[in-house]
Amino acid sequence: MGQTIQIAINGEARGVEPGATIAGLLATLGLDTRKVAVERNAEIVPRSTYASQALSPGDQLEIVHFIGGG
Amino acid sequence: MGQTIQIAINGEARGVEPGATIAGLLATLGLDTRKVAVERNAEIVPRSTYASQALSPGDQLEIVHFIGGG
Amino acid sequence: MGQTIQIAINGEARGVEPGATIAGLLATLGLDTRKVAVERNAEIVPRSTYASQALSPGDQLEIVHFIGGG
Amino acid sequence: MGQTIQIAINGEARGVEPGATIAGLLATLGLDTRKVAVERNAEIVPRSTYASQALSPGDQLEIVHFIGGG
Amino acid sequence: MDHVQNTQPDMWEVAGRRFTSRLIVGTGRYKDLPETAAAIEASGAEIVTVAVRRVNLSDPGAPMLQDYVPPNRYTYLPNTAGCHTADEAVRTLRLAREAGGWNLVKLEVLGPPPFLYPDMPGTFEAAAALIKDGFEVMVYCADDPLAAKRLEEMGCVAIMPLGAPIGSGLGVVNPYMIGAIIEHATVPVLVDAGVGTASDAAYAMELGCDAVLMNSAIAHAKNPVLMARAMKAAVEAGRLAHLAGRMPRRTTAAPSSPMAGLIR
Amino acid sequence: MDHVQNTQPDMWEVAGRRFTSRLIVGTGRYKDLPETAAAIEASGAEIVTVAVRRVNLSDPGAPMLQDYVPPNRYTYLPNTAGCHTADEAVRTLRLAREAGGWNLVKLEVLGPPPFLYPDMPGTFEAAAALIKDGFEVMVYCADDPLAAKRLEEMGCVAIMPLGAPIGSGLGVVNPYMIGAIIEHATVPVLVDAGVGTASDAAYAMELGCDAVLMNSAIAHAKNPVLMARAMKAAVEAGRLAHLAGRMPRRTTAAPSSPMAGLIR
Amino acid sequence: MDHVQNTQPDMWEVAGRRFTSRLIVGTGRYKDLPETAAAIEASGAEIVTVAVRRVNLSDPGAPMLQDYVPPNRYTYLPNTAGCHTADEAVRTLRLAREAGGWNLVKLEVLGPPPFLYPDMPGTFEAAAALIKDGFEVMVYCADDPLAAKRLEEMGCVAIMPLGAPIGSGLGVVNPYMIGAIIEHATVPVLVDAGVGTASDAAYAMELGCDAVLMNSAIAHAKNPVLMARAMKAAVEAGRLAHLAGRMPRRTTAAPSSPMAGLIR
Amino acid sequence: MDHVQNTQPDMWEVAGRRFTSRLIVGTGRYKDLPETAAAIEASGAEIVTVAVRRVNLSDPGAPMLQDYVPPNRYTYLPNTAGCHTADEAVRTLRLAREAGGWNLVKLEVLGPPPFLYPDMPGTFEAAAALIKDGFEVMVYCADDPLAAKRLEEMGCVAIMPLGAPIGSGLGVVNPYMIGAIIEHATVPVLVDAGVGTASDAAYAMELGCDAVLMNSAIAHAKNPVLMARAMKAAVEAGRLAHLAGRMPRRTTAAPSSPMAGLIR
Repeated sequence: MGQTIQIAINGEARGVEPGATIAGLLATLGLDTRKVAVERNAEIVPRSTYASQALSPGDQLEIVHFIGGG
Repeated sequence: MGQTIQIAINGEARGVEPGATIAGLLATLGLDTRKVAVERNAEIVPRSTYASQALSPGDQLEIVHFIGGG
Repeated sequence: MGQTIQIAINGEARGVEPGATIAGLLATLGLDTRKVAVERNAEIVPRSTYASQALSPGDQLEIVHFIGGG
Repeated sequence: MGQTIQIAINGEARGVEPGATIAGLLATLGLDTRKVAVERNAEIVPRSTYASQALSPGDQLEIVHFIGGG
Repeated sequence: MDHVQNTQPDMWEVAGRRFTSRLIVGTGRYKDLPETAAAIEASGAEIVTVAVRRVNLSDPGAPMLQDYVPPNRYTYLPNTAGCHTADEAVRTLRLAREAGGWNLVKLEVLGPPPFLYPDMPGTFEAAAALIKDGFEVMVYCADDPLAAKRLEEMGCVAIMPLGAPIGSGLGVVNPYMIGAIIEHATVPVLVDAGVGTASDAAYAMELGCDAVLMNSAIAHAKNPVLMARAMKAAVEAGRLAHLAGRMPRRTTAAPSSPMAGLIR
Repeated sequence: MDHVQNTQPDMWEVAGRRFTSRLIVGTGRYKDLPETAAAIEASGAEIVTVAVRRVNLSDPGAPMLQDYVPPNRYTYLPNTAGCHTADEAVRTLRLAREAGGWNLVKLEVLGPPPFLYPDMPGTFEAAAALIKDGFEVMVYCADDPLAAKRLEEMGCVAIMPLGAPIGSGLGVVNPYMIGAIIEHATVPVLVDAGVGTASDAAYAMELGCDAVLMNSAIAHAKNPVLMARAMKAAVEAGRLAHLAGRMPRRTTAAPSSPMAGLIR
Repeated sequence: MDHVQNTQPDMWEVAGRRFTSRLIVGTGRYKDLPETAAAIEASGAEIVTVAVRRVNLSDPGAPMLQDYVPPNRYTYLPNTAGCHTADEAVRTLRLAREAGGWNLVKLEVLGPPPFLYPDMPGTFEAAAALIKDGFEVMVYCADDPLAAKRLEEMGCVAIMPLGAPIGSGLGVVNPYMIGAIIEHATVPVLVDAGVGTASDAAYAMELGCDAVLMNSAIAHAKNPVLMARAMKAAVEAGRLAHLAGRMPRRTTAAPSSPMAGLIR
Repeated sequence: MDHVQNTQPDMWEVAGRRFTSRLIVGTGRYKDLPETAAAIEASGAEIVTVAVRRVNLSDPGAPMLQDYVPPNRYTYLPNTAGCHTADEAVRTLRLAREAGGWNLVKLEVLGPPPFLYPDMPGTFEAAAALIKDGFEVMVYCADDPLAAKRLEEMGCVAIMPLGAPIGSGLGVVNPYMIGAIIEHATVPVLVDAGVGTASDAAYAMELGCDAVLMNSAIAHAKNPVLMARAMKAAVEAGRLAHLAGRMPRRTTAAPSSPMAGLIR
C-alpha cells in the first residue's frame, strides 16, 4: 500500500519505502556498514545514527568506500 | 623669524620653513624634479602639483629615483 | 681495329684502346682532370703524368672526387 | 768463516751468509712464507723451491704481500 | 646517526606515529587486487594511500581493497586524488574519516590535465579547513620553499613536494628546491610523485627526505612485485647513504691503492 | 627474470665462479684494518680487490690484511693499481698468483695523475700477456665500446669500464657508452670507478651491469660502515629495478587514482 | 618562421610594444655606472630593469643611472626588488610610474633569503592591485604552470618564471615546467633569474621562451662587457635554433657522409 | 683576453693557418647542393669537411660539390668517413691530397655501426703513416685524455674528441674528459660529433674548445639554413662566455638590486 519516496544515491534516482532508514537502505543494498561512509545532503552521517535516520523525499546520498589509489 | 616645521624625508627628521612647498623643498635639496618621485603620507604627489602643495607639520615624505637594479 | 684491353675502373670492368693514357681515358669519360684524383693499382697517379701513363691490361683504377660529407 | 754476500731486497742492499737460501732468508726476516711471494732477478720463485734456492751475490729480490687496495 | 650505529632502528615519526619503513606506496593502477597485495607486501610499506570513491551499487559484493590490503595491518592514508577544489577535497576526507575512523590524510588539490600540478591556493584553503576540523594533514605541494614553510606553519604534519608530475617518472627534477624545503622544515618532508625507478628513490632519500611516496613507478613497472622489492631496497640505500655522508666529488682522480711499496 | 620470480637466487658468474653479491669492494683507504673488515662485512661483498706491495722489512710482524679479511672467506682479486706499464702489471700479477695461488685478477694499466685514465694500449698488451700466461683477467678500461669488445674477444673474463675517474665520485658520466658496452658484451660488465653514492650504484645496475666495483665511495664516506650497508642495498635495488623493467618516462602527468566514482 | 626566412625581422611584442632584442638585462651589481653603460650597450638590450630607491639626500648631485643609461634610448622596466609584501610592491611601482611616466613594470614579490623565492600569494595580490590601477605587469613567478596561467588570466602582460634562484647561476633547472608554461601561454614567457652562462640562455630560448631576463650572469662575470656580448649572441642562437627545429636525438650513430662510392 | 678587449680579432690557428670562424661544418646529408651551399654560407664556416668517393662514371656531368662550395673560398678538409681500417684511411687521404693539392686532413677511423666509435688503434696507426707522409692531421678520437695526448705527441695538429656518437645529437656527454683533454693540450682541441642544437655548441666552447665541428645538427634540422645561423651565433656566444669567465654557481640566491634605500 505505501508508495515509494524518491531519493538520489551516488547520483542515481532511487525509490525507497517510506520510513526506510539509512541502516535499512544499506542492508537492502547489501553494503557492509563498517566499510562505507554516507553523506546525506552534503552532511556526513555518523555511522552510529544510521538506524535512527529515516530517509526523506529528495535526499541526496553519497555512499563511498576505499579503493586503490595513489 | 618663523620657526621651522618638522617633517620626515626618507625616514629622516627635517625642519622646513612654514609654507614651504614640495617644489621649494626639492629645489632646496638640489634635486631635479624630472628625475624623482615624491610620496606624501603614503600618497603619490603628482609632479604637476609640487608647486602648489605646501608641507604640513608631521608630513612623511618619500623621495625616490631610479638606480641600477636587476 | 685493334682489340681493346681490359681494365677495371672503380670496380667495373672496362675495355680501352691499346695505348690509351690516363689523360685520354679521363677525356673519354668526360671528367675534368682538375677535379678528380686517380689511383692505379693502389698507387697515386700524379696529375702531371696523366698524359704519359699508358694503361696496361688488368690495371685497377680508382677515380675519385670530393662530395659532401661530414 | 765466510764474509757475507751482497744482495738487494725490495731495493735495499743487504748482506746475507754465503749459501743462505730464500727459505732461510724469509725465516731470518721473520716472514710467513704462506703470505708472501718472491721474485728473484725478475723471475717468480715458486714457493716449493724456497728451500733449495741459494742466494747469489747481486741477486735482486722482491718480496711482496697483499695489502688493502682498490 | 648514533642510534643507527648502535643498531637501534632508524625510525621516523609523523603526527605522533612512528614508522620503520620510509616508503609509502599507492594502491592504484595495479592489474588486480591480488597484484596490489603482493606488490605492497614486497614494498615493505607500512602506510598506503587509498582513494575514496562511490560504491558500485550494481555490484555491492565485488571484492574490496580492505580484503586484500587489511587496514589493521597497513595504515590507510586516504587521498583526495581527482579533487580539483578545496570543497571536494574536504568533503572527500570527511567521508574518509567516517569510513575509516582515522584522521591522518593526504591532501592533494590538483590542477587540470595534462600536468595535474598542485593547485596551491586551493591547497592552502583546503589545508586550513581540514586542520580546523581536526585532521592531520600530509600535504602534496609544489617544490616551492615558501609555500612549504607556510603549510608547515599552518599545521600540516608532513610536507610532500612533487619530484616531477604525477605518473611522469622523471625523477627529482629540482633537487635544489627539494633540498631547500628539507633544510628549513621541522616536520617530515617526503618526495611525492615523479619517482620512476630505484635510483630516483635513492636520490630523493640522499637529499635528506624522511620518506618517499610513489605509486606508478611500482604499478607501471613491467614486474610490479620485483620493482616493489627494488624500491624497498632503494629507499633504505638512500637513507643509509644520507646518514653515512657521501664522499666529496672531485673532477680528477685519487688513487684507492697506496703508492708506496710498488715493485721496481 | 623467471628465476627471480620463482625465487631462485639471482646469481652471476665470472670465470666459472658463481656469486650472489653484485658488489665488489676495494680494501684500500680505510682508517685501519678493523674498519676495513667492518666495512667489507657490511657491504656483503664476496670479492674484494687487493694490492700487491713490498713487505715492510723493518716491521715484518705488522698486522696483515689477511688477518682481518680472510682469503678463505672472501675471493681476493689482486689488482695492478700503481702500474703504469704492461710489464709492471704482468710482474705484479705473477707475484700475486704465487702469493695467493689464484689466477683471477683485476688488470688496470693506468695513465699518469691527475686522471689515472686507463692506458688502453698498455692494457691490451698486458691483457694479451696475462691471458697467454693462464690468468683470468677482469679488465679495467675506458668507456670505449670497441676496446671493450676487443678485450672480450682477446679472452678477458669481465669488462670493467670506468663510470668516472678513480676516486672522483662523479657517478656514471656516460650512460650511453656503458649501455653500449653492456648491450654488445657476452661476458660480465661491471662499472669500476666513479661511483660516489648509493644512487650512482643503483643507476649503474639499472643500466644492466652485472656488478659494480668501488672503493672510495665507501672508504671515504664519513661513516664507511653505514655507506657499505647503503651500497649493498643500492646494488640490490638497481639490479631488481633492472629486472623489473622501469615505467616509461613521460613529460606530462598520468593520474594514479581512478577518475570514476568521484563524489559530486 | 616564414617571416624569418624571408628575412623580415623576428620581433616579439609585449603590452603593444615591439622589440627586436630578446634579451632584457638588469642594471645592478656593476662596478660602476660606466661599466653598467658599456655592458648594457654590448648586450644589445632594448629593455633594462631598474630599481626604485630613496634619493641620497646627503649627496644629491651624485651621478645618476639616467645619465649613463638614457631612458630615451632604453625602455626602463622598474622592478620591485626588495619588496616582500604586495603593499610595498604597489607603492614602489606607483612611485616608479610617477618618476618615469610609464606603466610597464616588473613585479616581483620575494620571500626571505636565502632563496628569495617568488611569494606567490603576495604576487597574486600585488598583480591584482596593479592591473586594477592600470599598470602593465610583467610578473616574476615560480615555475608553476597553474600559477602562470592564473597570472595570465588576471591580465599580466608577460609571465616570467625563474630558471633558478636569483643570482644562483644554476641555469634552467626544470625545463619540463618552463616548457609546460610556454606551451599553454598566450602572452610572452621569459625565463627570469638563474641563467649563469651563455649556454643557459641559449637553452632557455630553445625551450621556446620569447625572451630572457638576466643581471648577475653579466654583472658578475669576470669581464661583464664580454659576457654581455656572449649573451646577446646566445639569445639569438637559442631563438634561431628554436625556429629552425633541432635534429632528433638518438642513442646510436648515424653517418654524415655517404656510404656509397667508397674505394676498395 | 687582451686581444679581445682591445678588439683585435679573436682568431685561432691550426697547422699554421689562421681562422676567425670557430665553426667547422660538414657538407653531407643536405637535401641538395644548393641547400648545402646556403647552409654553409649561413654558418660562416671557413673550413668544411668533404668526403672522397668514386666518380659516378655513368653520370660524369652531374653537378659537383666544388661548383656550389668553391674550394677557393672554403678550406676543404677531406675526411675518411666510411674508412674502418688505417689502410683505407691513408689511401683515401692520398687521393684527396692529389685531387685537392692540400695536406690538411681530418682522420677518422671508425668502428662498426651502430656506434661508429673511433677505432683508436687504427687511428694511431693511420695517424703515424699520414704524419710520416707529410700530412697535417686533425684527428677524430675518443674522449680519452691519454690517447689525446699521444696523438698530439705523434704530431697531430688538432685533437677532435667526440662529444657523443656521430649523428646522435646528444651533446657533450662527458664534459669532464673534454675538459681534461683541453687542459693538457698544446694544439687546438675541437669537439667533433654529438652536437645537437645551439646550446650544445655554446657549451662545448664554454669548456674551452678552440672550435666545434658538426654536420647533422645543421643538415638534419627542420630548417638547416636557420640552424646554421644559430650555430654561428652559438659558437661565438660560447667562445665569448669562455673568455668572459662565468659567474660562480651557488645553490642559494643573491639579490641583484641593492637592499639599501628601500621605502618604508
